[in-house]
Amino acid sequence: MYLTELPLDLGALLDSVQSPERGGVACFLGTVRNHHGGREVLRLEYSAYAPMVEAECARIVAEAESRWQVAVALRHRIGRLEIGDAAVAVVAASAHRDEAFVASRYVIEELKRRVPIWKREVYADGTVEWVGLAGSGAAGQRGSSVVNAA
Amino acid sequence: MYLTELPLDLGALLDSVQSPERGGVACFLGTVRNHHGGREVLRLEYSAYAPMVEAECARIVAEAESRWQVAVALRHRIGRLEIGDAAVAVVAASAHRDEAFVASRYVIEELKRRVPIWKREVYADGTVEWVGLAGSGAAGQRGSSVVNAA
Amino acid sequence: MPTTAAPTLTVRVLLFASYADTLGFDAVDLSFEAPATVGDVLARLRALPGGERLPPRPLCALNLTHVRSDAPLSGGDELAILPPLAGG
Amino acid sequence: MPTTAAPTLTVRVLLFASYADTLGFDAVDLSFEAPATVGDVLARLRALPGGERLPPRPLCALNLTHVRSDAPLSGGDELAILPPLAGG
Repeated sequence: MYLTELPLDLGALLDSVQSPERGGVACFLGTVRNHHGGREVLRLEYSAYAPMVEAECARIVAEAESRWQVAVALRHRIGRLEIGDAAVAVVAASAHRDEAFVASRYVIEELKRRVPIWKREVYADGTVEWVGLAGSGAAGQRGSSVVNAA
Repeated sequence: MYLTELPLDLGALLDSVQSPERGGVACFLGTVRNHHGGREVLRLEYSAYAPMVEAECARIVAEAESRWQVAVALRHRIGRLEIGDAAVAVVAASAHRDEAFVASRYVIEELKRRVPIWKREVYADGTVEWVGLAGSGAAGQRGSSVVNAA
Repeated sequence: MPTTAAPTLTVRVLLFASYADTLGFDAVDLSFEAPATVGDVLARLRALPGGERLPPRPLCALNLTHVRSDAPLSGGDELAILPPLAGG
Repeated sequence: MPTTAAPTLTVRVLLFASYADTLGFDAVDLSFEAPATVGDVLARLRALPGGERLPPRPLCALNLTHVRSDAPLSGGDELAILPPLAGG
């Protein structure tokens, strides 16, 4: 299971991939920032197309583990998150630190590019907005032209 | 203090650099492997030129924090370590995940290249050897030509 | 609502996040004369209220895999129209 | 043990790990006629029992900073001769 509604447990992810043969462990944590596009963020809510998240994350992890000699752990949290909460954690363990670094980077970049997860940011001025990455369609960088919630 | 004789506490290092502005956190853990040069390692002991470790680590962290917009935490353990124990931990937190990755990589590479720490490996066959990196002198990759302990 | 005797296929269409808000629903079954492609679903969605605000080339996933808009459909497929991703 | 009236300087020399084992000590004060360099310390060490096993160009740190063997010495300096590093 790559999705969870519970706080991410980095220690458990580390335990799941560390072994006496793998001396190099690279990790990445993505945490909720308090600002976005110049506006103050109070909290946010992640939602997902859960079955595809599971399928796509499994593909990404399999790609990394076949390209490099690594064991990869990956978890993304959904639901309501507060500032500073970890939304995503990637761990890659390898006998070679170069492979651990490269694989962890690959996994987070591919996750951002391919895994169907969305977030709604709640701003200090009371507005709420869907946030999206550029280049995924004409709706563009921000969902504000599509949705104006309150 | 960059050196410690206590087990490394990744959570404490994360807490020391995370902030609501820094949404991307890259880490690296180096742990004790159970093999080296084809031989089975039982445990090892790290020693250090402690005042220079502190000075050189401070320089490396300052270099990383001036080259990239990151906050860096770094800790190396010395003394007797068992297989699987973490010997070194690097954490780099940034508003930009690219900078977090690059800075954490820089710090671990520079530490290995510049920081005066040594390790003695205890092998399953009862022998003990100083381990060194190649290219630091004619003593070469292994200290075995210099020292044969038991 | 096929109007000919041509064979039809029905697909489950899922909308998420801002697209679900825009069109006012998050799932619908749509039927087409075979053969049909992802692009035919998008054209149908664009004709619905709010559908004109879909981007020209939204991300689409067919049975949990990313596809282009020329991908062919089979009866029983699950087609998801994905707003810009924001995971991580 | 200067043998002339030239000014002398004394430096603290530190050995670590395999080098301390090789030479049998981990610290020594050595005096030299000024001017003197790191290379002069290395030459003196090589003349000691076990010193012939030092590599041609060991890593050296003067007052906690990496230096080359042509770095000049001052009285009271701390010079460390560093075996191949193995941190991380």
